[in-house]
Amino acid sequence: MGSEEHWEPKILAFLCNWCSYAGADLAGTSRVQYSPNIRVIRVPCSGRINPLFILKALQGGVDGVLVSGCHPGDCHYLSGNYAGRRKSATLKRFLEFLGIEQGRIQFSWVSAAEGVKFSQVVDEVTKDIRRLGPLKKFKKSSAFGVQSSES
Amino acid sequence: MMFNLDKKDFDHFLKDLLETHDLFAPVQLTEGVSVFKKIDNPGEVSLSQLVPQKSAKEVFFPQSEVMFRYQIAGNQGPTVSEQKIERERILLGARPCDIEAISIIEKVFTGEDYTDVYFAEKRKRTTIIGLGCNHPLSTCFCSSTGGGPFNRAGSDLFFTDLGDAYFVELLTEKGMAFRVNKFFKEADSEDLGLMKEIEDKASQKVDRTVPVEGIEKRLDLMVESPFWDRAHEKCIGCGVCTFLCPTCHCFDITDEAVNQKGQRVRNWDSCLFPIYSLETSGHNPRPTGRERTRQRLMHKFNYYPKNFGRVACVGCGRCILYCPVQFDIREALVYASAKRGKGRKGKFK
Amino acid sequence: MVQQQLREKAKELLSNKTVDLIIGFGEWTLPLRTTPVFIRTPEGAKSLVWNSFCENNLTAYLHKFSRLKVGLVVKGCDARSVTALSLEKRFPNHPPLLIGIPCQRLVDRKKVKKAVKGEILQAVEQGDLLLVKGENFEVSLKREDFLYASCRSCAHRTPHQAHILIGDPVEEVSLVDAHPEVSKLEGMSPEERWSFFEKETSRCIRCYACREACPMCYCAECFVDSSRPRWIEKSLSPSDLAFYHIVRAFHQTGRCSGCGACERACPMDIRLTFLTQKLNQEVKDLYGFETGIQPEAAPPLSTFDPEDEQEFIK
Amino acid sequence: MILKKAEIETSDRLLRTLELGFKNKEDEESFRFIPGQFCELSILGKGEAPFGIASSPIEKTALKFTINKAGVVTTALHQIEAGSEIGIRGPLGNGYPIDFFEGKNLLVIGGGFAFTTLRSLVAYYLHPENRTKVKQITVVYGARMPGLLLYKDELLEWEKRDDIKLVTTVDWGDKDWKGKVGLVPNVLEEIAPSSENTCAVICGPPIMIKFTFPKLVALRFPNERIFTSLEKRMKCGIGKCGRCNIGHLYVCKDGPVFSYAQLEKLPKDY
Repeated sequence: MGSEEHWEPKILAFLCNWCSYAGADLAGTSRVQYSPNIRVIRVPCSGRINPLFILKALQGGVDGVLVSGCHPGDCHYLSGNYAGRRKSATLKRFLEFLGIEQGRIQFSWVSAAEGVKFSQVVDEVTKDIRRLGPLKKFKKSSAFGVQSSES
Repeated sequence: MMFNLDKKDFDHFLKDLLETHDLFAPVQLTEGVSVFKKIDNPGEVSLSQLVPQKSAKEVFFPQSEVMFRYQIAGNQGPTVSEQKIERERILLGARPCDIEAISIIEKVFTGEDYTDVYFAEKRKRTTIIGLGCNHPLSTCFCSSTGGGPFNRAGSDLFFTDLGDAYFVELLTEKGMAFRVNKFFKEADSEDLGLMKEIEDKASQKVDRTVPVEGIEKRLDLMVESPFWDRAHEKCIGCGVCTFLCPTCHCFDITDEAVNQKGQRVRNWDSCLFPIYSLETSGHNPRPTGRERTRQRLMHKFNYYPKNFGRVACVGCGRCILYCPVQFDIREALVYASAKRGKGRKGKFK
Repeated sequence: MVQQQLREKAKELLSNKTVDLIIGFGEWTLPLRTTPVFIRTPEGAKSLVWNSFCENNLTAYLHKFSRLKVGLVVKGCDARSVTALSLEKRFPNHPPLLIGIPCQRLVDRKKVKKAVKGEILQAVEQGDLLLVKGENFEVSLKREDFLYASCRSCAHRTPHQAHILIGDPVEEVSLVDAHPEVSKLEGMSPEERWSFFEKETSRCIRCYACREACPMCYCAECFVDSSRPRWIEKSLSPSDLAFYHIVRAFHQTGRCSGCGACERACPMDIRLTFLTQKLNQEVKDLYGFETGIQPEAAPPLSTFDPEDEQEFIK
Repeated sequence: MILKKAEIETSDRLLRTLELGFKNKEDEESFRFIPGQFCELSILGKGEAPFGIASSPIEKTALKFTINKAGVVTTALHQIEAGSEIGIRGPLGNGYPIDFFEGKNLLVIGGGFAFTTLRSLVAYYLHPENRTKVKQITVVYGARMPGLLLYKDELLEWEKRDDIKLVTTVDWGDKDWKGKVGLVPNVLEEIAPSSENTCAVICGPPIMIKFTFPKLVALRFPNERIFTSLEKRMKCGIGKCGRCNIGHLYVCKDGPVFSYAQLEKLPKDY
């Protein structure tokens, strides 16, 4: 976290086990460099993403979220990424409508062979979020979060 | 002791109070919605809504209240900090029903065996300025529950709106502390007469026919009555009535923590929520709306009276006004009475 | 007229035991309101009413009475909720018998209260007018000026799915193109939109009236009540309040009939329908879906099309 | 308090007995309780929950609690290691009416992990100092499976003694099981203990309590001599927060021990 001046974006990435996580692995083994701002959570499928995960992450202190899964047609579970795509599209539009800036939540298709694309996606997302600055809306104001309702 | 406070001086009066006290009063959040809140400047005070959604209980028993905070550093035990009340407090503009309700909650929170320090401390440090109700609503039935629109019980000072001024009565020792106040002028007999007139008129308006007397005994016989099978039907199980009720005082205690820091918080809870009585094993002693509705009404009109000798309802009418499906507590009482051949003839929808 | 027909029909259905219970609207103690009534006998049918104050979505009660054969009085929006619930297989045993009434759009009681000074003691409809009486006043208001926002933007007022239709179908048009608050917000900056949203939700007291009033909120355990995982805390921090309202609304995606029961139930007058209406609009834009219109179409988030829009995905 | 020792009790690993020692000597000396009382144990960040005291007042060395792993707090109590600090509030509640039991026979009926405070009660009376306070002690204790019985070592000891009659029963036995097989209420009917000058004490799951009452009534136990310790969802433990009430009584403050005579007059909210 650090102070405002030394702020570095903190980005949570949900990567599907079969494609994007393997893509990230490939980026690593191929020694492709990318921004160190992401923290990865491996999920079975991009269709597994519950919108609550994304909201909880934003509330808990990340500045942006990336969800990445298999390309259309490549889903290990045949259609998980298609189902996820609808949830993602509606959630993204809804949060933007509420005023969460465009770019805070991003989505990508990265296959197991696309180590380079993975690094590019991460760099782009990091750049976008760096431009947006720290997320202030919605984030819990402190570790305590709660103020007494009387004051 | 009786005084007159010119409304032109009202803001200055408040400003002076703010110098020395934390002041709590009704504040309008949006048109038609107000709550009791701590105020920073006199302009925030809004006395126009007779029954603000949230009652004055919030001043003594906030919806969310931090009981203590803690921090764990290294291997040392946690350091725990509690919140202290720094300044004396004033509750301004509470209506007689809300003030009555505070004494009802007080009986529970400062019982014989255990005292709730959070409530008790705030109660001790608060001076209550009551405000009479010149225009009671049709949903008000305080006169049926032992109060009235000008019931002064519990108030340290009591204000009556005379139009251009407030008629001020100092009623208790805490109230007498205000006898030297540069904005208070000696009240004359004309003021007194006007106040009496307003009081009489308002008192006549309030519904006295809600059959509260003897309800405890009648409900004793109704524990397994088929009435409950019907009464709960339209209740959707939200917490509006219990949260807005000035006498409901149930709460939940939870810990909120992030890493090494955290706090224990208590939040209002409602007996109408299934989760309220749900045990970890999955067993729920009050599994359906029937038991939960019974709990709500019985607590007010049977259980509480058994323990403390009066009903836990002050007739403010909030639960009637704000219920999404118009569950009318008055009619429930009428029904409970009519079945035994007394009071108004009841049918319950 | 409609009211009389409704009573007769209800009486008949109860007499010949087509249904065990009729859930409809009745007069009760407050002006500008009706209350849900539960009628089990043919004689009881005479307490049914129909007017512009029949604001509850009675579909919400079907979960409670799933063991009975229920006759349900529905408006267009309520009927669409029933369709949405059928798609989610909520009525395996007794699908409700729908007694539909084409809706004249409902009167927003809060709006009426704000228009007069003093307490309203009586309110009656007379044609296009609303006669409102208090202790010291009596005014007649134009009904059309006091309609619910969700009703103004409603185009499907006739419950076509109803088994019995009382009254004549009305035309399928809305008074305004879009929900007024959605349009208003779309013209704002993200900062303004967030502060509008946060200001509204900051009044929330977590009574969950919006959730309970909604027929689509029937989860056995709501995410707010879950202790493992604990998604949000139970206190009133602004962030948690926003969280609750985002998720409550988003869970309605492709399921909300736009009845507005959530907003009406709120004791703190929080604007809520703009959230679900926005989602309805999105689902229509993206997937051509409107809740409860096509009885066979799968809910949009339970299905997909390989050609779905994906420009937003890198 | 400090966790001194913890042991898993049952084969499903869901029950763990904690032995707690006081941090301050003064607290240890001022802490006095009777069997049947409970405490609120708390782990910062997780919360607080009520547990019956499983040790008996005569065991001066440590306070014991047996914890069923079910929710957030109990899971945390299963995870903490020896030496950790735990918050405690108590003793709370009324406890068993030991004055009333004086000079009578005692029939103790327990089911599952609710046996904790009953163990406290029995251990209290088996102590040489107290053994003369009651006459015959009969214990009927049931669990779903042999592996789920609590305090197995102690049960063995009790079996050896001749001043206590122990009947254990399980729903499903295994090849080594020598006790009875069947539900507690049925076993009770079978062994038909005499109600003469006897107090019955029941603690177990709500369903067991519900079915045991009529059996005891059939055995001619008067309602005033049937006692049960109830469990309800609790928060404050001191009669403020609501929720645990049964009629006008609060399980935390006026209970957890009630006589059947008392309960009969109240709504069946348990």
